[in-house]
Parts: sequence; structure tokens; C-alpha cells
Amino acid sequence: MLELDAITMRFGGLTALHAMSLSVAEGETLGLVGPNGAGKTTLFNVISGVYAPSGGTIRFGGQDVGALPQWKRARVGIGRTFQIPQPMRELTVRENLRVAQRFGAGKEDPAALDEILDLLGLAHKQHADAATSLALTEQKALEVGKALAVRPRLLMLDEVLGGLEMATKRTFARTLETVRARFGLTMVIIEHDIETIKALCPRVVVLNFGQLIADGTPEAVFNDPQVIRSYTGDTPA
Amino acid sequence: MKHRMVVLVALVLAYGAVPLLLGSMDYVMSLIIAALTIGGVALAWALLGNLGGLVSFGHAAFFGVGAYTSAILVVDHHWPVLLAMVAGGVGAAVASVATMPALRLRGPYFALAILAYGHIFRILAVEATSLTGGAAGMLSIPGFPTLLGINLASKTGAYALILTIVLLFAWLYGLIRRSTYGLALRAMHDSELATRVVGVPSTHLKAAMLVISAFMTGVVGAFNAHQINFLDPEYAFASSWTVLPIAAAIFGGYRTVWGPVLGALVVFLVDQLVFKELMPSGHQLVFGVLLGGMVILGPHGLLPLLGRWSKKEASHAGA
Amino acid sequence: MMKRFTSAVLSKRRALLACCAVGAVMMASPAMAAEFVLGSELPLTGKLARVGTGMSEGIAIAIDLANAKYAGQHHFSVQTIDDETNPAKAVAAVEKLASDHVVAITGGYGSNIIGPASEAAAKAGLVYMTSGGVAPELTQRGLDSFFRINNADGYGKAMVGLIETMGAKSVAILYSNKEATAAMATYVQKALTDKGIKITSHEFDDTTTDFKPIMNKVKLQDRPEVVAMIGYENDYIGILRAGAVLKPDVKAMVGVWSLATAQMNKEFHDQVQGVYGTSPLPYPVVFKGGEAQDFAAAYMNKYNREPDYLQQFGYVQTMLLIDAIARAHDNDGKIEAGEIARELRATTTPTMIGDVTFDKNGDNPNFTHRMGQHQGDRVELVWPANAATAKMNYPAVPW
Amino acid sequence: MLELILQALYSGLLAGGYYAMIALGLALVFGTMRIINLAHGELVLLAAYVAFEMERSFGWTPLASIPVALVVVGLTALVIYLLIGRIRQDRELNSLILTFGIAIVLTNLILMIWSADIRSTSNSWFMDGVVLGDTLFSMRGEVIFCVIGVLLLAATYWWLNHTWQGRALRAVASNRDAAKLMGVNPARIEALSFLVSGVLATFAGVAVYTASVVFPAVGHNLTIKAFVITVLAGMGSVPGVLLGAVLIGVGETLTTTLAKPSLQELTGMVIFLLILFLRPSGLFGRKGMVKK
Repeated sequence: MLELDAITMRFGGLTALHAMSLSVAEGETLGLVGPNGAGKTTLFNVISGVYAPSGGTIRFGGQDVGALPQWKRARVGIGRTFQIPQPMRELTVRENLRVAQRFGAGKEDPAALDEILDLLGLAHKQHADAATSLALTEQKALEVGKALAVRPRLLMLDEVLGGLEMATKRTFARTLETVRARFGLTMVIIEHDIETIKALCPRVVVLNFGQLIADGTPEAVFNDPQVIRSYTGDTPA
Repeated sequence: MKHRMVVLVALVLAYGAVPLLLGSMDYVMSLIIAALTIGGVALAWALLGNLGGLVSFGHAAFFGVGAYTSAILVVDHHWPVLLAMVAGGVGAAVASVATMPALRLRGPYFALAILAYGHIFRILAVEATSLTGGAAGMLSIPGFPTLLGINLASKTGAYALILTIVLLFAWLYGLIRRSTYGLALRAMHDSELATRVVGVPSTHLKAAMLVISAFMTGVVGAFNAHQINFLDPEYAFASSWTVLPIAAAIFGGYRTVWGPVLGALVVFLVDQLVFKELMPSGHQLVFGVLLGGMVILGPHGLLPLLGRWSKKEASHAGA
Repeated sequence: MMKRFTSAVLSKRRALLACCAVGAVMMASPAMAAEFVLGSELPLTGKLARVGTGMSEGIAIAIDLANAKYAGQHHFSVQTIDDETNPAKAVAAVEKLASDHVVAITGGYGSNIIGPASEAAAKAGLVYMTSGGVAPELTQRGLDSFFRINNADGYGKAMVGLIETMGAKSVAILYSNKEATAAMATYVQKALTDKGIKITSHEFDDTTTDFKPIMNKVKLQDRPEVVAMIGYENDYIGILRAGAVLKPDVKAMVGVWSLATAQMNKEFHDQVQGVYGTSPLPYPVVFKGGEAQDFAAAYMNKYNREPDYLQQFGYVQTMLLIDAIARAHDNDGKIEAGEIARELRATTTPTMIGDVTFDKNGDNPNFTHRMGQHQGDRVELVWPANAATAKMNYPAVPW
Repeated sequence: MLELILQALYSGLLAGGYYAMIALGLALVFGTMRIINLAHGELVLLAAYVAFEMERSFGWTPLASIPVALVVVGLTALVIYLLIGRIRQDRELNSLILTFGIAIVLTNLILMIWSADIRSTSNSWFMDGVVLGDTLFSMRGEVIFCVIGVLLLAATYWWLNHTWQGRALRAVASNRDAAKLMGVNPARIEALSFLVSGVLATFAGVAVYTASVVFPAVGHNLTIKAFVITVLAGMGSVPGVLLGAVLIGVGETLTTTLAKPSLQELTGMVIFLLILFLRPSGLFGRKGMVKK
């Protein structure tokens, strides 16, 4: 479904991604881990079109999407969330989803919105102001909701569980699993919490200094000495 | 329901009571027509500012292009006036495409790049003598026809025409505002990244607002040309076609649909009927003070009542 | 229509004023006495503020002198509205004046503003009298209530006539790309070309401040005998200063309006020496006729300086209008629709600016301007010969 | 032809020196406060009218009236600064409207006080021709004020780079909050930049009064010209202002010489837009005018 070939991303003198190649199969849930500054979010930004890569190709569903502007990537089915929630200010929760659905999915479908709101537990807050009246969990849920309203085939979640209480985190992880099954999604998840990764992702890749240093099952990856070295204290592995 | 009644009463007053009560006073009608003309531009300007998030300092460019397009089509090619006015809007919309490179500029730079376009269009109008009559301008431009038994060239007719134009534009503005396009546009101001990532082509939408705003301004410019029956580059591209609408829009509340129109009516009529009576040749001074005062005290500070009222109006319109 | 001038329709304030001013008069001849309010729509602010103010002063003098002239019979006053150099506001001003029942309109500056304003006056059935718009189009509209005492042809004829008298073979025209100046340039260019004179022309815009590059083209490429300048004061000063620096080998610098004036002579004395421009009267004014003398005296008394062409034209147009109003009223004690216009067409009055008559379009076919030349502290009339107050200095340039 | 072009270049250069003086004040405020003072042209005009009044009433040469004009224009500039300080929200855009209102007020005050007549110095000393190598002509006033302009530019440049105040001003310009941490009071520095802008406007005004003619409507043209040059220069860059001014000056005179005089304003605007689109941060700009 998603194939990255030799993606390089440079910012001035700094190279954030080194000729990185990665492929994600349809229906797969992939965990993306690595220390801070490893290039995880940069990778998301390159895939979703926030940045144009300095080199390499991005194929999505067999199509080269590297030249597509950001908004068109959403339309071909790449949905993503931001680590720091980016609600559309001035709009209500439901209006946030409406905009995402109208432009990302191409047409409005109130029933589908209801379902998303229900699944994410936002139904009772749908007319609340998105910028000011949501708790952190709800902000995160809205972040996922917007991405879902786009009707993505690939959903990229950037630390969507970060900063949540342990119990909430578990509930949210289950919600994500339900959502994945319901919409038949392929997912890439950036997450620091190993337990969550293990619960959600059959496959994990590790990034360090913009390079892919491990790829495999969670058990294999987290026992890889190179990964442990790179992770210097960042994970309890 | 109550809202419907308000609208109905307002329409009856606007179309019925105003012409009946004031129709015989040419002078007052002229001022109201001029105020609505400015109101129309103010509405278009506010649409671009509010929905597109773009503050323009050169709407006179679109006003002038619309006026010239329509006048030339009528005078040289004998188009019917009302059709030519629509073409005037289209002409301004086309001109706005030429200004699109400016869309990538930030706030004040965009505002002033459009100002430069206004100057360029004006100079072109002076130089294209064979088309525009050059600096001498065009005198005796045909006025409005009689439509459905209403002589639109009369004061009352012209009033009804500009009122209809402004109402149509306000309706269109409201429609866009309430649509998902409007939602996306409003969201773009503070959260452009958030909108792009869910598939909103933000630059395209902004460009579309620019085109629509230019179209509206062009139609109003064309209206003015056929109402005053005269054009020259200096007048058609006068900076007052930019400044007065901005003042009106901010005065009335540019985040609302009706604020700009009400602002234009209040600012222009108060200036002409009150200040000018009090200070026949120094009233522009008062206008300058008003403009500055508005910014410092804030639109809701200077006219709190109107501000609150138009806010309520907006939430009705949005519902 | 008929009630327009009677005291019944006057505002209280004005009626009161009128009573005070002409109280005695009314008692003397109650049957014929009438109060007339003239309307005036003029630019007192905006780009044309200067010329508009000049004309309004002339109008004020006309009102004063008319009240002396018709003392015991009629009383005149003027209601002035600033049009802010804006056509839409000029139209509104005319409509306001009409709704205040003025008897006729005198004023207006700029053909572009006079056009729509005079159409509004026509709609309201009011005579519109001006000296501020010279575009040919104004009198081609078939308005029978529009009158003007001057026109582009008159200015053009004077400029062309002077250049012809000089016997110049080549002329460079420098003109501003404004409405009146561009139209004038076209006229002059055509007229001179028809007479076999070699013409080069340079159009500049009104933000131009440095004329040296243009003047240098004139000096090195055109090499004309005469430079014709068609612009406004700031343009003339710029051109003349550029000339003074570059010293092109020309024999005369000829301008049109706003140049051969007392003010220019005083304020830019050295820079305008020998320069020509249109001028209805010499400076200092030497008046033969009593009226002109009265005008100059009244003006100097009121404003404490010499009158210029702006005031002279404003005065003449208003006086002609007032005379026509008085005649229209005096034949039967009231004024019918169109009667003022009819009386104006019957005008054959010698005025300070020569004989004035009006054709069916309201134009004054007799109008030919005179050309003045700055000679020392004086502006002497040097063309046409029958109006000349001194011999033309030719060749003569300020440098 | 060569002679024409050389004269055009020379005239353009001289004009550039004097345009730079008009523009620098605007550029400075723009650089420090991100504010485009649309009343800047009126400040210049005010100085010109002060010079006129001094010459008419006391027969002073325009150069002698500079101290008086400095006081009048400096105070006016400070008033504008104080008014801008009262804008609560969206200062960048609201200041445009505020200063436009101030411009209207100043224009009308000037009209009321000094009438609409055109004014210029009657001191012929400034108008005398200065000829370089038999082919390059100019008025003495132009040369004097071009030199003054360049000196003022150099002084401002030096002041910005070598004095404590200048450095503080640049610090405020690049990062207001960081400047605060360095112990700089941004409000005081901004007031200072307005004051200096008033000083520059004073010299520019006296130059305009001497080398050209003034009337109330001229202020707007001056503002536009100053703004165009400021954008060409890029965020408050002093060498950029000089280069931009010369570019406009030479562009105008060359247009006059090679094409039509009436197109010279068009040339200015086209240069303006081209630079805006091709080099959005201006000739010497550091920070962009383009959204990232």
C-alpha cells in the first residue's frame, strides 16, 4: 500500500532522513518508534506532504504521490493526526469533521459522521467549540476523528496516546483497534509506550538519526541490541 | 421564525418605505445610493477579509476594472446595460486572476501589492486611450434601462437596483459562509495546517474568495459608472473606493455579513448629512479622526450597540 | 418651479437674513423686489481645491457687486457646497441645491465633474453655468440648460495664435496626462500641424517632479523653437526649472492656464520671466471699463490681493447669470421654466473677458483667450494685437 | 542618445539620493515595528510647509528652518507613535487604517492652514545650475540634498550598527521578546525609531520644498513612493533603501528618456511587483514577506 524508496530529507545542513526505504502492506498496523529527534514526525510530514523530500519516491496504492500537494494526499486516502492537536479553531467539533469529510472524502455524509462521533465518544460534545471546550482526551479523539472523516485508507497517528493516563490510554487503544477493524484501515502509529505498541502493532520499525535500524515483530525489535543502544534510557526495554 | 419576520419587515421597509418617504428627495436618495455603492464594495471586501483572511488595500482596482469593462461594452459594443454590468464583474474577476501571485504574500504585503495593481490598472486605463478614452474619460455613459415597468434610471429605480445587488451579494455571502467551504475558510485563518491535512485546498479557496470578491466589486463599479454616467481613470480607480469601504466594514463589524453594509450607510450618511453640514469644507478631517478613533477604540468600543446588534444578527445568519 | 425664488420657500434662517439685508429695499419697491439664492457646487477640498476656491471668490465678488447693482430691486446670495473633487458628490450637491430651491447653479471645476453635475442640474431643471470645464464633449451633449463662458478651443486658439505670430517653425509640446490638458494638447497639436509647424510631444503624468530628462530630450532631440507647456502650476515650475538648468536653445516658453498670473509673477518671479500663458487681464490690472475696475477694487478690498483669471471667470459667469435672472424676473415678475436659459442665450454683454454670447449648446463661440507674458513685475497682454498692453518680448526665456 | 542616457542616469541617481531620504524614515519604523506609517508622506509635507512658512514670514533660507521643522515634525511623529501604541489588536493591519486616518487629518489641516496653492522656495540660489563635464546638468539644491540624503543614510547606518541605541533597535526589530530579556525597553526603542523617522522626514521635506514644489495632495504620492522603496529594500535595510531608491529614480528617468514620460509611475509599480514576487524578502531582506 505504502512504499517509500530512498527518502532523504534535509533541512539546511541537517539531514533528518537518510535514504530511508519502507513499505507498509494493506491492512497492516505498523508501530514507528525511536528516540526523540529520530525523524519519526518528519517521516509523517513527508508522507502527508507537509514537506517535500529532498530525494526519493513515495508511492501510495501504486501511485506516485510525491508531487501531490498536501491537500490532495488527504484526498487519495492518507489521513494523519498531529502530536499537538490541531483543531480548526472557530468551529465546533462536528463542523471540524464536516470540513474534513467534505474536502477529504469528497462528499458530506451525516450518518458516517454520527458513527465516527459515536465510536470516539464525542457525540455529546459535537456542538462544542473545538478550540476551547475539550479535555485532552477529547482533543486527541477529535484529532483522530478528523483523520477518519477524510475516509483514509492509511491512517498515521502521531503520539495520539501521548500524555494520557494509563487507564485512558488502554481504552483509547481499544477504540483505535475497533476503528481500524470497522474501516479496514492500514495504520502507522508513532508511540513511545512499548506496551501499547505491543498491544496494537504486529510489526515495529525503529528509527534513529533518520535511519531505519530495525524492522520486525515487537519481541524481536525490542530485544535487538542495536535498538537498545540507540534508545539510551528512553525506553524501559 | 422571529428572524424571518425581521427580514421580511426589513425588506418591506427597504423596498417600500424608503422610496415612498424619501423618493422625492433626489439629494437624499443620491446619498443613499452612494452609501449602498460603498456598502456593496465593503461587503465584497469583508468577504475577502473574513472568509479569505486577506486584507486588501486596493479594491479600487476591481471597482475600476468593472466600471470600465461595463462602460466600454455598452458604449462601444452596444451591450444591454444590465448584462454589461455582469460582464463588468467578470472583467474584475479576470483582473483578480492577474493579482493572484500576491496571494502568497503575507498580510500587509498582500494589501499593498493589490494597491500597486490598482495603480497599474489606472495607468493602463490612461494609456489605453483608444479603448478607454484615456485621461479624458468617458462622458454620458448610458444609464439603466426600464425593466418590468420600473425606470431604473430614476433615483428610485437606481436605488432599487443597487439595493437588490447588495442584497443578492449578502445572500451569496451568507450562503458561502454557512457552507462547508465557509467553515473551511473560517478555519483556515488560525489553523491553515489543520485544514490542509484534511484535504482543504486552502490556496484555491482563498483564490476563489478573491475572484468572488473582485466580481462583486466589479459589478458595483459597473453600477456606479452607469449611475454617474461618467468615468475617468482618476475617478474609477480612486483610493476612496478602497478606503471608504474598509472604514465602513470595520465600523460596522467586518466579521458579519450585514455589518459592512450598515457601516457604509452610517459612516457615509452621517459624514455627508451631519459633518458636512457642520463643517462644510473640513469634514474630511472629522472622517480622518473617526477612522483613527475606530481603530483605537475598537469597532465595538465606538458603536457598542451596533456592534452587539450585528453580532446577534450574525449568529442568526449563521444558525 | 415658479416658487423657486420666492421668500415663501426660503428657509427661515435665510429669510431672516434676506429681511435684514434688503429690508429697506423691499419697502422701497415691494412689487418687484425679490430674493434670489444661487447655488454653487465647487471643489473646495481634494485635488482641485485651489482652482475651486479661486472660482468661489469670483462668485462671491459677483454677488456683492450684483447686490450693489440691483440695490433697491433684488437681492442675491449664494449657497455653496463643496463637491470634494468627486463627481458623485458633485451630483449629490446639485441635487441638494435643487431641493433647497436655488434659482440656478454657478460653479463647477473639471470637465469630468461638471459633466455629471450639469446633467443632474438639467434633470432638476436648473441652469448650470461654469468656466471650469473646457472639454468639447460638454457642449456636445445637447443640454439646453448648460452654459460656459470659456472652452478648450479658446485656449487653444490663443496658444496657437501666439505661436503663429511668433513665426515659429517647430514646437515641442509637453503635456500632463490629465483630462483637460490631454484634450488641449490634442487640439494644439492638430492646429499647429495643420499650419505646417513641426511638432514633437511628450506626455507626462502628474506625479512627475523632475523634468530634466524630458527637457533634455527636447534640448538634444527635438530642438524646437518654442516649448508649449500644457499642465498646472507645479508642472510649469518643474519644466521651467529644468529649462533653467539645461538651457535648451529655444526662443519662447508658452503655457496655458494658471501661468501668466499675478501669483506666479510674485512667487516665482525669476523663474517665469518672459514666459507666456493665457490671461484675461494684465497685471497689475489696468482697467478701462468701470465694471472691471469695480471688480478689481472689490476683490482687493475683500481678499487683499490681485485677482487672477479664476476669480475673473468666476465673476463673469456669475454676473451674466445674475443679469439673466434679473431680466427673466423683471419682464413679468416671475420666472418660468427655461426662461433663465432663454435670457442667457440672449446675452450679448461685453465683459472683462471680451464679448460673451451663447450658442444653442451653451458654448461661447466668441471666446478667445488672450496671451500674457511675464515682463518684469508685470504680466502684459501680448496677444491678440487688439487687446495687447505691451509689445511681445521675443525671443525671451527665463534663463 | 548616449548623452541623453547619461543625463537620465545622473538625474536618476540624484533623485535616488533624495527618494532614499523620504523612504528611510518609513523603512526604519517598518523595520522596528512592522508598521507601515501611511502618514509618512504627510510628515514630509509638514516639514516642507514649515520651511515655507519660515521663508514667507521671516525670509529664512530653507536650510535655516530645519531646526524648527525638526521640532514640529518630531512632535507630530511622537503623537502618531502614541496613537499607534493604543492599538490593542492586530496592530500590523489596524495601524494601516489608523495612519491613513492621520494622513487625512494632516492633509486637511495643511489645506486649511496653508491653502491649496503650490509652494516652493523662491531662493534662486538652490535653483542655479550645476554642470558636470559639460553634459550632466542639475540644480544646486538637488546636489545638496542628494549629498545630505546619502550622509543621513550613512549616519543612520552607522547609528544602527555602532551605537547602543541602534543595536537595541535592531534587537527589537528581530525579536521583541528577546530584546526585552536583554534589558531593552521595546516601547522606548520604538518611540526612538519614530523620532528618528521624524528627523529624516524633516530633511526630506525641506528637500522637497527646495528641489520641487509642494501642495497638500502631494503627501499621498510621497508615501507611496517611500513604501515602494521600503519594500524593494527589504525589512528596514539601509543599503537596501539606497539601492531601491536609486533603482526607482533611474527607472523613472530611463523610462522618460527611452519610452514615454507618462509611463514612469508604471515603471516604479512594475519594479515593485517584480521584486515582491521574485525576491519577496526585498533586495537586502532577511525575513520574508511570504508566508512560510
